[in-house]
Amino acid sequence: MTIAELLPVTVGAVLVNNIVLSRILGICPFLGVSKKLKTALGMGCAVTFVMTISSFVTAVLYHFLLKQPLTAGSFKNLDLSFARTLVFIVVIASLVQIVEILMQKFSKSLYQALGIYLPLITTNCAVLGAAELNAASGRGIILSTIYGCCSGLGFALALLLFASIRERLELSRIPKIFQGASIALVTAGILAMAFMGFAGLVK
Amino acid sequence: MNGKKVDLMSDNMDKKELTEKSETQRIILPDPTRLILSPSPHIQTGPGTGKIMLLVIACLAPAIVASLMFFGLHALRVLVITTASCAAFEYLWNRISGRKSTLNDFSAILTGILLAMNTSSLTPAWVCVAGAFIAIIIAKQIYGGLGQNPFNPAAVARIAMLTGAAGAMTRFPAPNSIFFAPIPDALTTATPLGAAESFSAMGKGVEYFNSSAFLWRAFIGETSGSLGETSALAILIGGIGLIALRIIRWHIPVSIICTVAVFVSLVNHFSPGTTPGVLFHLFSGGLLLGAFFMATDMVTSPVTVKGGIVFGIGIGILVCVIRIYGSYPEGMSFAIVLMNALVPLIDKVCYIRPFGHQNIKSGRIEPRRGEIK
Amino acid sequence: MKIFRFKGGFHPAGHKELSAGRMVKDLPLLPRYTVMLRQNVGAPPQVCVKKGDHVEKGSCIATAAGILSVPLHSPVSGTVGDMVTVPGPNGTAVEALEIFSAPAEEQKWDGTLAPIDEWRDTSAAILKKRILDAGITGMGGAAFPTHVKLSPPPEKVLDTLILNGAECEPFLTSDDTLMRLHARAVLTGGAIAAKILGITEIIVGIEENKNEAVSAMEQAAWGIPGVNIAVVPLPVKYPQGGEKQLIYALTGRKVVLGTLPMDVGCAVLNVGSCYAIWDAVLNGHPLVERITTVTGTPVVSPGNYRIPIGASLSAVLENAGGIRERSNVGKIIFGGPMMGFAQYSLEVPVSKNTSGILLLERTEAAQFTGGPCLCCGKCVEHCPMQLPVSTLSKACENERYDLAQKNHVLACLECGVCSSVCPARRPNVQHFRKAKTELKEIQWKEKNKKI
Amino acid sequence: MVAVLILAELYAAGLIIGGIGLVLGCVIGLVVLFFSVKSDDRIEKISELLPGANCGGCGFAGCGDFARAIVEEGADPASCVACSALLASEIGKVLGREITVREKKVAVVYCSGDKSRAVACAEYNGLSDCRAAAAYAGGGKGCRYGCVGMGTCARNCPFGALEIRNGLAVVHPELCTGCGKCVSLCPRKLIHLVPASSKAHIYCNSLEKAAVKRKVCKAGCIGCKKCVKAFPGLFNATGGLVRAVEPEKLTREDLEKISCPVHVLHLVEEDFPCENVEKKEQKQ
Repeated sequence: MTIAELLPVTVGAVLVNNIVLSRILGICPFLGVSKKLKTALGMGCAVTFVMTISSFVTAVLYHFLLKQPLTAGSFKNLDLSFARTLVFIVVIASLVQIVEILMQKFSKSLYQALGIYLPLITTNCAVLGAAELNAASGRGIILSTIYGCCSGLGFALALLLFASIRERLELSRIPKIFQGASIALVTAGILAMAFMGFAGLVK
Repeated sequence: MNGKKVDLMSDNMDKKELTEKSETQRIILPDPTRLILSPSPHIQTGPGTGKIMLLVIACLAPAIVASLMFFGLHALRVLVITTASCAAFEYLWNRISGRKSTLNDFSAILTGILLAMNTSSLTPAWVCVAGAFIAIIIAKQIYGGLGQNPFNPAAVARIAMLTGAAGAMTRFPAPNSIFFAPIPDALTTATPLGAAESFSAMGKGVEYFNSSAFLWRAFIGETSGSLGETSALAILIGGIGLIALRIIRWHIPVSIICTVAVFVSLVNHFSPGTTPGVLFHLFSGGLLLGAFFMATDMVTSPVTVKGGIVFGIGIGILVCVIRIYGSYPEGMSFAIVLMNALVPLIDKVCYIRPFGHQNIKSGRIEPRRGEIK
Repeated sequence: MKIFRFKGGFHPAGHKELSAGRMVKDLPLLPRYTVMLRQNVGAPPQVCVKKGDHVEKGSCIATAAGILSVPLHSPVSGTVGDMVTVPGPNGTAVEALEIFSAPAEEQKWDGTLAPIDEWRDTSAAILKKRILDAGITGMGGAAFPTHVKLSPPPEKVLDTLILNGAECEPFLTSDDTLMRLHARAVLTGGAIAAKILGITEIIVGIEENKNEAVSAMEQAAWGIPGVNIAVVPLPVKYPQGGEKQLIYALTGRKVVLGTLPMDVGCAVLNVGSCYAIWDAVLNGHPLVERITTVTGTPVVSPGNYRIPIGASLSAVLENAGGIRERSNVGKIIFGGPMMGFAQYSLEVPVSKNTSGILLLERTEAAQFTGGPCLCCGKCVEHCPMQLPVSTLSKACENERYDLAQKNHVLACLECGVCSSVCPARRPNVQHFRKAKTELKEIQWKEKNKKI
Repeated sequence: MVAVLILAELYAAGLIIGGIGLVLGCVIGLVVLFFSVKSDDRIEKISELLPGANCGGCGFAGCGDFARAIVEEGADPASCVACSALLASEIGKVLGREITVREKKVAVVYCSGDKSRAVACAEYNGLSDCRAAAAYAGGGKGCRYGCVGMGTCARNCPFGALEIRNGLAVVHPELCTGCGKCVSLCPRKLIHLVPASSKAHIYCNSLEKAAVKRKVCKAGCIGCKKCVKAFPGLFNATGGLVRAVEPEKLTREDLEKISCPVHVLHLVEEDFPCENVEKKEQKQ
């Protein structure tokens, strides 16, 4: 676990190929929750929490249960990695269900503020995307968890930036046809273009 | 004037008034129906929006002259096409959206000139027009016009042209040789930054770029590169003019330049040979033009002084990271747009404390200190 | 003496030479005066005279109604007319009592208020009663009854009285002329007020550009025993004369949002009010006249006039020589150009807190076009209360009063600096004034809903 | 033999994936046991029924808040001004109790002094907002009681029923739900809630005497009391102004009988010439 291995994963996940702005994943919560900074922060933390644990659990399941479940006996070459997406979805859904119950118990206001977007994390392609990328790139469990956590932080960073810009856009006189989602998409586009500047940062 | 005829002969006028007065003086009273009724204040100081933009264009004049000097007619062609299309798009948008024309605040013309300054003189016409469209319509007008756009229009258009039409944007002509000998053949096509990047990649030394001959040439501006970027001298004259006229505050350009200087000297200290010296980085590429004219664009830079310094440091770091480690040779526009995205957060974090703020927060009343006499 | 420099504020062109340095001219006797009833903060007084009664100069025509109210006095000897509605200085039509003046030779003071020569031995209660009977209010801008200001609640211990001679508004020189000509009277009035408050420290704050006034006040300060008076020249900056800024500049104490000067142990009196106190106590004259600057480029002979309260604007302008031939008057302002009220008719009567009558050309007068905010930060840099002005301005424009309250809009002084320096010519002060009234109304509704 | 192997693999795959699902299901069951929070589902049902315009006419912060108040604090659903009778009965069904519905109310602006008829006493250069302008000499309008016409009511009407036409606020009765937001907003208190069926009003609010009124507005009620003499029950005169007490009883024929000299008393439809054009053809 040398710095040379760690750096490309962390900087790569947060800045260079940011899960939202470079890989264009998880756009619907990105547009939906970024009206207010507080809810954006709440959503960012929730997604980072879910991504970290789901990357860990999915990496463990993938390496021990799906790759070669039984090393001995007649089913030695049984390879279940084809079913990884199904398993990942089940894992993420149950994790989100647990987070929802905990959040309803402990921070009711955040639960109401996030509203429909909290259960929507299950179908959030950023979370599933991180799990899939981990499995496809064949990283170790610890590296996958770090990648999951960093891409979660990347999502939270992009959401934070975007929410603060949208809060300022609310005070400006945008023409009627561009108000709401359309101005958000244009802003996200320009932000993504700016993030392309980091291309090639990680060799 | 509905003046009333009144004889004014009263004794208590002092001597100076009497000599002025003729024997009967027709008293004129103001016409009450043509008075302006408005709440206070009733006086205004300082230049208006239009005048400020004109002053900034005036401060850009040295850079424009330098670019015309070094790149001749091509530079003029790009300048005219970009500025004209920027003004045309703004006029069209106002006509379509039914608002009254906002051309008289000269912001479209300023954006056009700045955009032209960022492109090379061989840029084809369609790229200039597309850049103008992105700068005026997408980066400014759909956000509601001047003052509402979160990103600097010229920087956004520059990035779009750089990522969109990369081929057209990276062909740089050799400058007309006025002060120095024609530049060596190895440097003709690429900008000094691009050349330095390829030299360090191939392992050849970068000492040539630190030699005083090259530094003088870069300072005067006789190197290949975009229109306004090459001549550091012209931009410095314009920049100091802007600060003297109190249109921009000095904090943003100075913090950018200091951060770049610190970062580059650190990199040279730890891993020498990867990149040329501090002066090279300051004089080449779009750093000075970006620091004085684009980063200090009032609309997209933080409001407070503290925020300006943080904004400058952020740009400085991002420019060096992209230039030294990233694949793009010139990172100034990316750094500006990225930090523009952070400006609302910076304004929220380093906002100034109201008068006696700590007392409001802690609820205690200021103790009676401060002696008399 | 240490001076604390407050951040923000700006330096508009003074234009004081137009009306400074001359003698005070008395307004000749006018045929008709309209005395406005509501001339002070708090309840308007009750009229106590009928139509046709004969009144002397200074006799009471309306008695105080409630604690926060002051009586009104007739400016001239004459007969009382009927109640008329007259356009008031702050834009709304107000009730006023008409008084037709008797011929010049019959003018004499009504002697009900006997002069008190030994004011040092008389008790504070009698002096405060005299100030109430004389109808004295603050003459700077907010007409707050002075007798209420001089009776703070017992638990608030005061240790400094500040006389406000800063007069930082451009064009105005009425306080400057008052201090130049009547320095001793002003300081005696201040000493009387200090005696009522029971303190011995007086500081007089005067801006440096009025050096004649500073030297006159310093000489007069030696002749007043019993109090030590410090005359402090202050740096010339608008709004140096604001209460909060003046207290901070002279004593370093900060009067923050929600607190009053008495909370930090200070009381601030306008120089004009001190002169009125002296006039009421030693001469027994109630407040019926005041020195007002009539100035502006269009005025033929600008200067300081001693104007009876109730004289109409058209009469004052006639005696100031009317306006020049080719001048195109854009605004007539009661008070200074930064915080004054623009008028729309010539029948407006002069009131107790009209410190100036200013005429501006149409080109000089400010026109706010409300262009888009450039976030240039000039307003934030110049705001004396250090408020985030650009965010506030945009929040109020979109009627987001919750956001405005979170950014301390209630701490705004309405000094007008942010609108003056704004390159986009945005009416920031008008936005904040509206936001403050809306927020006070919301707080008032919440209070009533709870009760 | 190969078929058996494939079948075995399928069974193994099904078992493993099924096992993962089962384990996670138990974990969720445990979490629900310890941390669950009870919530009332009637609130959601009612908030769907409410119009959702958050106009605040019911006195609560919004429809969600109003729904919670109906269930928990027993607020009266009929106080929601924007919902119709059938909606109130449905909410009653959800709650299980009967709801009485009040008669529908509509707003009306008692002023007819637009820019062509009212005299401006000065050129106003300040905030284009009624409440700010009214506090400052009525935004340059001569009449102290008249509509300032800067559109604060029109901007804040949640149903878009108010329109500023040539400097005068005009209410579209069919769009107005009577939520009363504009009534509290107008600084000159010109907007009143009247029964929806009212057909004519006296469009003036100034208590000044006729001479003063005519100087500042050509369309003010001059207090000639013709209408009071014709129908003493329906009108009452206060100062220089007459007010229709029961506007719903007035009909077109009554108006023609009175024929108000200043045309201040006129039908509601006359404010919308384009809509009642076809009615005019029928009359000819």
